[in-house]
Amino acid sequence: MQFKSQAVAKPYFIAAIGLFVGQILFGLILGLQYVLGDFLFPAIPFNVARMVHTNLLIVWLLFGFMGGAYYMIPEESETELFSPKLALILFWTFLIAGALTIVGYLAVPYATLAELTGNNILETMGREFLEQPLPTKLGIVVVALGFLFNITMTVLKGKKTSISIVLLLGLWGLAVFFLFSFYNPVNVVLDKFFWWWTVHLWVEGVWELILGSFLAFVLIKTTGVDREVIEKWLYVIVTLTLITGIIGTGHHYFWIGTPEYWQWWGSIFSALEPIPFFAMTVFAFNMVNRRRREHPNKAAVLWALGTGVMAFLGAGVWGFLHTLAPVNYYTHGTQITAAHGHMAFYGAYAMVNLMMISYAMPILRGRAANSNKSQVLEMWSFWLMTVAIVFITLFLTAAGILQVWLQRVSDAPLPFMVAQDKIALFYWMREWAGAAFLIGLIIYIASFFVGGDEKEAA
Amino acid sequence: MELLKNPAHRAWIVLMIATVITWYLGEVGAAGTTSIVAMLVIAFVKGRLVILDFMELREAPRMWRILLEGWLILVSSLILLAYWISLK
Amino acid sequence: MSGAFTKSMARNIFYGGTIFFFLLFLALSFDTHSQLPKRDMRANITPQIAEGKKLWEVNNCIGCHTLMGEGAYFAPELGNVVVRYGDEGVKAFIQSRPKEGIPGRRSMPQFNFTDEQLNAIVAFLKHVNSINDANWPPNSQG
Amino acid sequence: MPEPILIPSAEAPPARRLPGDLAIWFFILAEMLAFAVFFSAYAFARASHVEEFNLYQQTLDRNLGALNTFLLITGSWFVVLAVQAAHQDKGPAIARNILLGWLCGGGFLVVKVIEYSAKFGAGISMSTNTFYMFYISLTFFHFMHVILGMVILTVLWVQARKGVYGSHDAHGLESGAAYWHMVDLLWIVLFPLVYVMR
Repeated sequence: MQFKSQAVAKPYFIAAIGLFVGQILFGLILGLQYVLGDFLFPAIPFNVARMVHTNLLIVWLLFGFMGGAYYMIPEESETELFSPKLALILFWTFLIAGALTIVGYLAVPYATLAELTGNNILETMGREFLEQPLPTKLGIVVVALGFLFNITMTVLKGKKTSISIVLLLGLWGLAVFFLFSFYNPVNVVLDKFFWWWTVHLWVEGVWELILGSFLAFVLIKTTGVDREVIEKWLYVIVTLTLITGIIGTGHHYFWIGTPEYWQWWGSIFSALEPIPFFAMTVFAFNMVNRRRREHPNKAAVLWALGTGVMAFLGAGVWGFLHTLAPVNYYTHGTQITAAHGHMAFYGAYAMVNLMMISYAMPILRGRAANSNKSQVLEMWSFWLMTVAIVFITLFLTAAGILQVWLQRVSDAPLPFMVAQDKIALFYWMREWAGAAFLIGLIIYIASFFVGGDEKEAA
Repeated sequence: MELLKNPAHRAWIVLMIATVITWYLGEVGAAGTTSIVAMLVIAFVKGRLVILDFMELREAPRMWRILLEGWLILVSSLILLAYWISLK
Repeated sequence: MSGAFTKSMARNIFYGGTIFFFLLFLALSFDTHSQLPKRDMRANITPQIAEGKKLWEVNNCIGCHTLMGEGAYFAPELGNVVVRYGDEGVKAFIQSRPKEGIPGRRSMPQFNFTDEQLNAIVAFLKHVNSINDANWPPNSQG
Repeated sequence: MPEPILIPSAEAPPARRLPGDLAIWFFILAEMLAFAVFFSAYAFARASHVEEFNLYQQTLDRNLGALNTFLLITGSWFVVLAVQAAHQDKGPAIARNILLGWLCGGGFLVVKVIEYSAKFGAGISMSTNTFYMFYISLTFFHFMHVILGMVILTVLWVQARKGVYGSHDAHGLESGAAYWHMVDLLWIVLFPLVYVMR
């Protein structure tokens, strides 16, 4: 660790992993509810479990992003963090607010929660991924602003590298586009139109800047390739991301009441969205092949390569499969979307966070890399989780194709639930793949506690 | 003809004449296979002149020349294919 | 591959390209907003429909269902449910959900809505069904 | 290994060189790819709406379209002359030719605005029908590229006036010029496709 204040990243990483475990447990509950409909009903209905699953995902990714930024920015700026104390205060604020929100979801009916938390003052709840009560949403804004202030001040007083600038743009964009979650007009078309300004412009826009910046940072550290080379490729990749991704928002504007020209604009630009992901994969492999040093942390390099490949498959290939309007007409709102969502989120954002944690955690614990034994275990967890997510995706894709066939394309379309019963086998297989994922995650956590004292700090 | 030694001047003159031809074909209401092929050929020649003499890729690494000229061939063929389908 | 490749040029293109495409996106969004009144039936929105949308939200219906294809994929699409079951059918379905669920089946909670609330929900769903969403879904099963 | 048989030349041939910055060429390729998809989408959409496309294509003003082709080609030509002037260190000619290129772009915009105001004045929008959707989308997307090209030319002009470019360094000038030629190239395909071919 080059700077003392980088240590504030540690609690963020630990919290991220903890919440990740929660996310997966609720994922397994959801998977079971798909096949055993009354599982845990009425104590935890599907909608509640799903809300917990998706919200935990978002929150742990945000913890990961913040931790990664706190770790990376001092090193990039070559100066101590502006205020480590603020970082710790915000950590506890965010963790407690997050925990209270989850408890709220689980303890009282959603309508009661809305009533209790002042949804009547400003109605923002009850929209997918933005289910958080008003106080939580405001809390997110406060935490985000505090965090951005801290990070920005650090960059301003230190060196301004391209990697930090791209990261800052990504994080500021994240905060700015979250503001659209406060806009909820009565007109449902407008509501959906701007809802995507948060959701799409996050995951297919500014988050990719954060992803690119983290990846570039870890590649510089582990491969020793010239910063100049890595940074200019970073710029090329994020340019490709934004010129395809911004108009690519149009692929959500096919069937929600927006004009039909979006079917063309959205199809054309989102069809190009795999290109930046492909470029990122080529970039990662290229840099590793041109490495000038053998970094002892092999696991981090594996995650770096893995995130490139899996983001390309999940976001790029699986996204492209159903992004063209004539295809999407039939696949919109089916398990195909779920399949894409799982692999894309894991491949792009879960893995890039795990990469950052894998690189930074050993250093935060006073060593350049974990012991060989620990790294072997971590790599096992990498393969287990990654293969599991591939199978989850394949099974959901199979379920989705059948669903589309039975319920949408067929001459005598079946009712939703009849079609669901016919594809239950695939949901069972998905659940088993999910269990394998959990085992992978347990092994991942175990790798933190296995013989860590063999290598000295660099 | 000192002026014509500069490839840019030559390209400009050819581009101008080619544009007039395309415009004229439109004015006389040319339609159908022959005129479609003619206009695509004209567009191809024009595009190639821009790539080679304006963008100055004639002496550039082959890969870039192939990429840009390939783009022109690809686009022309796709358009031709679509028009051919529409004529059937 | 020859040719110079500088970071400052890559950076300038990043900024220029991003601003350019964002402006283009804003221009398209602006056009969309001028077209929307013809498609989203905003003139027909009554307080009852607004109440229905609120009920839709505070009961987190989107946590199981889809609406115009967006939401969770656990339960049927509701953007066209009034076509499938009719107004009364929808109300009867919501009212008749058993409190403890149906053994072994996916179950919808019993929300204990008043008649007034049920009417508001149906009004909202009918409004959504009236939106011009390019003929989606492909058939009445959603 | 046998020596390759080469015709000996008096001097080594000049090394193959890509004008401008590699980064701008990536950007140009990405943009051209987007246009390629757009052009093909137009052509294939037309295949299923032939009569509609042929009918409404007649409402477009080919004269203004051809005039705009002249303007863009000439604008491109001026910028080539600016680059040549830089390589020959003819200082004042660089900025002058960039300015002339810029004016051609300005002329293009004026003509386009005249054309658009006639169309929009008649109540035509992207939602009118598929043909107009493509006509407006394609030409407007291109229109914005002309504006971006002119912004780039403005920067080049300012730099040229400061005397930045010459035989020692024409890197930035060449990069901007390449982008401006791309705008021209795209219009060369767009004009026959949307205005004339039927």
